[in-house]
Amino acid sequence: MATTVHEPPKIDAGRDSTRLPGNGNSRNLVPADGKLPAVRDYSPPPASTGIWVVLASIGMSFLAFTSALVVRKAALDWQHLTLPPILYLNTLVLIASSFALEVARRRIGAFMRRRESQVASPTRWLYMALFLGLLFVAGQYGAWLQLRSQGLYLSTNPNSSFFYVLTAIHALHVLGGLTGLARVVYRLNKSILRKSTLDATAYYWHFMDGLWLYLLVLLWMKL
Amino acid sequence: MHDASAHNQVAHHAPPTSFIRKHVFSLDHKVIGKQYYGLALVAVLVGMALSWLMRIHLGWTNFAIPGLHLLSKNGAPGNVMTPEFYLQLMTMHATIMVFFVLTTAPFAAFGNYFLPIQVGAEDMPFPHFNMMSFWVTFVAFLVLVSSFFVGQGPTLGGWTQYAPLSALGEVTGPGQGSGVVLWAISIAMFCVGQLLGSLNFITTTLDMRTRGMSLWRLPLSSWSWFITSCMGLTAFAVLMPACILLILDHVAGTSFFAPGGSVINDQVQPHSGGSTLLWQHLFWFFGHPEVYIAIVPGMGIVSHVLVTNMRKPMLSHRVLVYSFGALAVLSYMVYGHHMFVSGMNPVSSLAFSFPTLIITIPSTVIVLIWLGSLYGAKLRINAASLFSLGFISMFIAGGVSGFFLAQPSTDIMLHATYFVVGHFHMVMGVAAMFGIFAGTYFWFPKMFGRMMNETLGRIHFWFSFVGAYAIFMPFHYLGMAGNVRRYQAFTPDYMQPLVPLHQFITIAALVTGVAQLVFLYNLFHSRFWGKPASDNPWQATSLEWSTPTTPPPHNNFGDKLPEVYHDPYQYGVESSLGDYVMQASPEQVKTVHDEA
Amino acid sequence: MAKFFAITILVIAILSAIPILRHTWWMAEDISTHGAPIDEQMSETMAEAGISFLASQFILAFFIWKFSNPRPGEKIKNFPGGAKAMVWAAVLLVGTEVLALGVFGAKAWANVYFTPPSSSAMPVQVQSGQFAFYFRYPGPDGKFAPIHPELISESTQNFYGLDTNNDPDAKDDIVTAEMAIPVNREIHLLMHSKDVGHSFFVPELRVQQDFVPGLDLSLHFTATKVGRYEIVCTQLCGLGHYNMKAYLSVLSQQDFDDWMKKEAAMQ
Amino acid sequence: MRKESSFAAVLSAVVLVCSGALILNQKVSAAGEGKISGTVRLDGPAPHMKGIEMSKDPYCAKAHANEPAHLEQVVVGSNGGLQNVVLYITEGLPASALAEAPKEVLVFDQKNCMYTPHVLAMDAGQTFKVTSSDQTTHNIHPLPNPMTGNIPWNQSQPPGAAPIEKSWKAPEVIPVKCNIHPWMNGWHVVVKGPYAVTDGSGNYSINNVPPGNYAVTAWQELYGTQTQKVTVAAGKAGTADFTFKAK
Repeated sequence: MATTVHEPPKIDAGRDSTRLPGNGNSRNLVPADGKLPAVRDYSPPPASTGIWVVLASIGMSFLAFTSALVVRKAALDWQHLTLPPILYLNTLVLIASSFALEVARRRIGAFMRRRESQVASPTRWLYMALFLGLLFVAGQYGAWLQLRSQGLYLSTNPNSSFFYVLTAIHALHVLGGLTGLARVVYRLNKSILRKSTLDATAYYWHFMDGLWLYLLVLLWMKL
Repeated sequence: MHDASAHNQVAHHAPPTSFIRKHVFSLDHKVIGKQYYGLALVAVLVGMALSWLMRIHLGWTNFAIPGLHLLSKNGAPGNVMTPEFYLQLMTMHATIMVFFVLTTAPFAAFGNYFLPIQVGAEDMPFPHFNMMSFWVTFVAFLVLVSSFFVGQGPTLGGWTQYAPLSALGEVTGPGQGSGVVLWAISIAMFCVGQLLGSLNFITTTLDMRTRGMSLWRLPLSSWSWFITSCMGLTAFAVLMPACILLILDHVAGTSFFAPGGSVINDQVQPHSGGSTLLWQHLFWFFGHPEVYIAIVPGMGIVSHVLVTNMRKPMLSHRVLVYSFGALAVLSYMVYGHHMFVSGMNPVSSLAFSFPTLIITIPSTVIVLIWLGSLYGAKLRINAASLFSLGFISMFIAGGVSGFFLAQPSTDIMLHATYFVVGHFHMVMGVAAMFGIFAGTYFWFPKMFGRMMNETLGRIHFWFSFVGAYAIFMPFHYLGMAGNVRRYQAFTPDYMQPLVPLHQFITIAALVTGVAQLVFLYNLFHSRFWGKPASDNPWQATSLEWSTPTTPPPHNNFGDKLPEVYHDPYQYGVESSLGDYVMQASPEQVKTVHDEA
Repeated sequence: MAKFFAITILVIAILSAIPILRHTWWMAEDISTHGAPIDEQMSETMAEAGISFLASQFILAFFIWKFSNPRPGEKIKNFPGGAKAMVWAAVLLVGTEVLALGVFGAKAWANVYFTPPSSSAMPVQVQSGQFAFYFRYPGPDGKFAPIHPELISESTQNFYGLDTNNDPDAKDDIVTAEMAIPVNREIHLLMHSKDVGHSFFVPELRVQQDFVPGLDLSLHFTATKVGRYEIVCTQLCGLGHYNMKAYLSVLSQQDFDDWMKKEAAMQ
Repeated sequence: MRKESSFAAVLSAVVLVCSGALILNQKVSAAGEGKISGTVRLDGPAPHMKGIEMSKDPYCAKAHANEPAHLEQVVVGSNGGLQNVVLYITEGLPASALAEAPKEVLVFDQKNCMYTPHVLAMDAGQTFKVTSSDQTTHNIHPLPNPMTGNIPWNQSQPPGAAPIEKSWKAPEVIPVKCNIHPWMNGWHVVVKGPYAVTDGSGNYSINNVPPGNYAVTAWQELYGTQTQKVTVAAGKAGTADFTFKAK
């Protein structure tokens, strides 16, 4: 596990230190009219922009769910359900996972920017993030089992419906993030990881974290 | 990789060699664009055939259409259309047209093919997502069409799928069980496909521009695809959750949209407390931007085609772009006008009415810029420019009827009548189709290396233009007379005197429809036997005309990406080429017109 | 070709306007007290939309005529005023136009929706269901009996789920398939749906309102002309949507009382 | 030897004749010699049947312009006979009598926006044909309980459309309605074995009943069921009269 990465050239250090050639690198010529707002010296690698686009659309989807929940809460048949306590534990697990990933990201980042000539066991932190992420999904499954044992199913009442739908869709997104993390680990081990891929995965992961906190508050609140 | 001398080198992936990688699961945006175009072509033929069946039925209710019973197990006993089959055809016609034609053709098809080329990129940044985007959409189409052959047929709930008609299941009518579920699955998948597409479009525009290609140097078509993808990102992200909740109401017994205490066939339905207005809000929050998702790429394409054929730039490139953007932003604030009589708070109706009226301002600006740009132009008449001008005429005609529907007080009389049907068919149906046609006649030489037949193109235009007016103008009259939409027949009532007008429309629709076969023939014939096209047959300026070969090579620009030196539409100048200079040409030229 | 195209646009524009000007197909005659401002709003909107439509099409046709097929060597010209003129034109002309429409339209709308029914308004209940309307009058006691959804039975004509055996209020409720109202009397229409979404549209009354399952909505109006009018459903409600309608009989007070007696006997 | 052979011949002849007679006898009874008949009456005044307003469909309204239609839950003849009562055998039928559904195709017609007959009895597996005599579109929507094995369906029939031919698998009382004309309701009473429906005077006759002891059940849509024991002797019809009490 104590992987030490020390082969700088193979890691694509992103495009922040030197202007890289090739696609997407639109070092614009001086425009004719002198003022062009979007002219930049370089374009970021697509993943860095793409991830914000992805997060925007996921955020929009959950906003739609939120509005549905708010509207539905106004109906008379809304019964508030007590959240299974395991959720709070899961929250800690997910935050810890985010933390682990951030540690890994910073270490690799420092290495890529040549601030450190070698980086101490970034994969260990990545594996930890991966493991904690899986633990979170397992914990969510535990929460569903707890609800089931109370006789609360998807269609029992609107609150349980929303609980299952929101947690399940969030868990699906987390699983997607786990796939991304696994891909990062794979690419790191092969020394073909790009900084932009790592950053994008990390942002996604942190976003899942924040989204989960948001959902937790939303489900916990008695509006 | 760190070698600066490799600047502008393009050597990412070698062209694929196997048939499957080349034509089926291709990562090449151009192939994906053509695949989208093919899908739209199949979809539009299906959609048009469905509309023929409906039109014949509306004109001559008891007419037995030979072979109709083959389409549906129960829908046409003795080839006479039943009410449920009519509604099923109508729902499928609308769903196919709105999603699989008007969204895919101008946006996903042309956008995929030309956006990366117009910004000077060798491909989209996420080719695998791009491929998935098409195949998910394709499967979504298959799922939708499969509902014709499953259970009691497709859903009859209309493309808006209002709850609780859509949420209560088979009790509300044939196809409302498995039909609705398949519909919702299909649309949810479609959303996924378009979200992936939008992701690519946005990142392409922001990150993949070549040297010198600032945002303001993007051609109008690229701008329209970019703005549309921003709309798509938010709109489809809202429709997908709505579809998921709808599916759950069917298969899991939840009550998101299904209200309590519904009594159908004397049985109290086992749901409680669902909100039917919630569906309408979620749907129209998607639905109104969807109208602009269908029309804004058309506007961009038409502007692009028109500029080339006017041989002069638009009065203002930026004002047009700002207007597209204003349409996009306002489109989210006006969706409530679909719900004026839906039991929404009447104060909200009023509040939605004003942005709806205000959205006419950017639309008017766009039309006036087009008209003003025509002044003093050296207009070339060809099939592409005819369809572009036809687009403007149609957009005006369909647009002014929006005045009536924007106001709750006049909407009382016209809501859910043929007036609405006429309005949106003109403005987002026919106009968007004209945009697609203009794009096809214009870009076909680039896409296939052959010219389309100009004479056939003009014949196609004349029938389509006159035909579209003959079909859809009378819809407005029908609406004024109170003819309610989604009626499969007119029982002895005040609508029966309108039947002759319906018969006239039916005949016009059949003639216009047959004229589309001319286009189809032209498309296929020219694909294989058309006159070979030069690299820049229209003397156009944007980057798609600077590719080293026609059609462009796998990586679009060969081994060197172009550099951009000019605004996109340098027409009416003095240059070595004549009256235009290409974006990628370093030649400095003197503008001859620009004193304003 | 271009000149021919210009003429075609002109001809189509004029032909399109003729049926509107001649009222070949037009709105049914207004029989309501609140309809006049709506009709006025409609005519004003039609005038503005019509002028915009014709003017734009004429300009389009004229420019196509004038600026196509240029002589070789001809220079392009720019529209005097440029884009700025266009934006100002759009903002000022269209802006004030739509603002005016919006403000006056709001008044017409307020007439229908922001005024409460008067206390003397006659209550009539309407229930929509696949695929018919049924109306209920409270009878002599002036009270609507509660609805029991589980008792609703179309096959025994108990459309409202009335418990006539146990509920005294239910005994005199009168349920009809046709809506009759006395002329010049304000009606307070209480609307609910028993299953899916429907709509209540009487073109002559200038009234259209959806039924929203789970919501109780109401409308009020006064009919001013005796006659038999059609109530149609405008919200897609299933396969029988096209046949979902009822008749509205506006009767003199005398006729209305007779009708009520006849209906009471049918119960 | 001769004696023996003639004895054998006689014996075989007797056996043959006897068995032949047995077989023939069975055949005769299966062919419909036996029957159960009787009358179903209503005890007490006929309940008030609500009038049906059909104004929503001008075609239907016109068909009933002179005489408004009424509900058909209880239809009583002049002699107190109860119409539309289904009689069928609930006990005692041999398996052979249940084996095959009759070949006769029943007709369920839509006429003047009402079902004719209001109650259609049939054997499980027997084919019936839904026809329309109206110039308006009807929608036939039987609502069986899917748990019985009968699959619900919902199909429209525009004027001029072909008749719809169907059958039901399992015995069940199935309400049938038209969604387009909510007042239209009828019944498909699916039974196993022979059945009959009372006519306008309340008379009925169940044919094809082999001799034996049976329980006969009468079903009426409002009053429910009644059962009686009946014996059918060879060559003699069984009799069972029913009386429903008006509520």
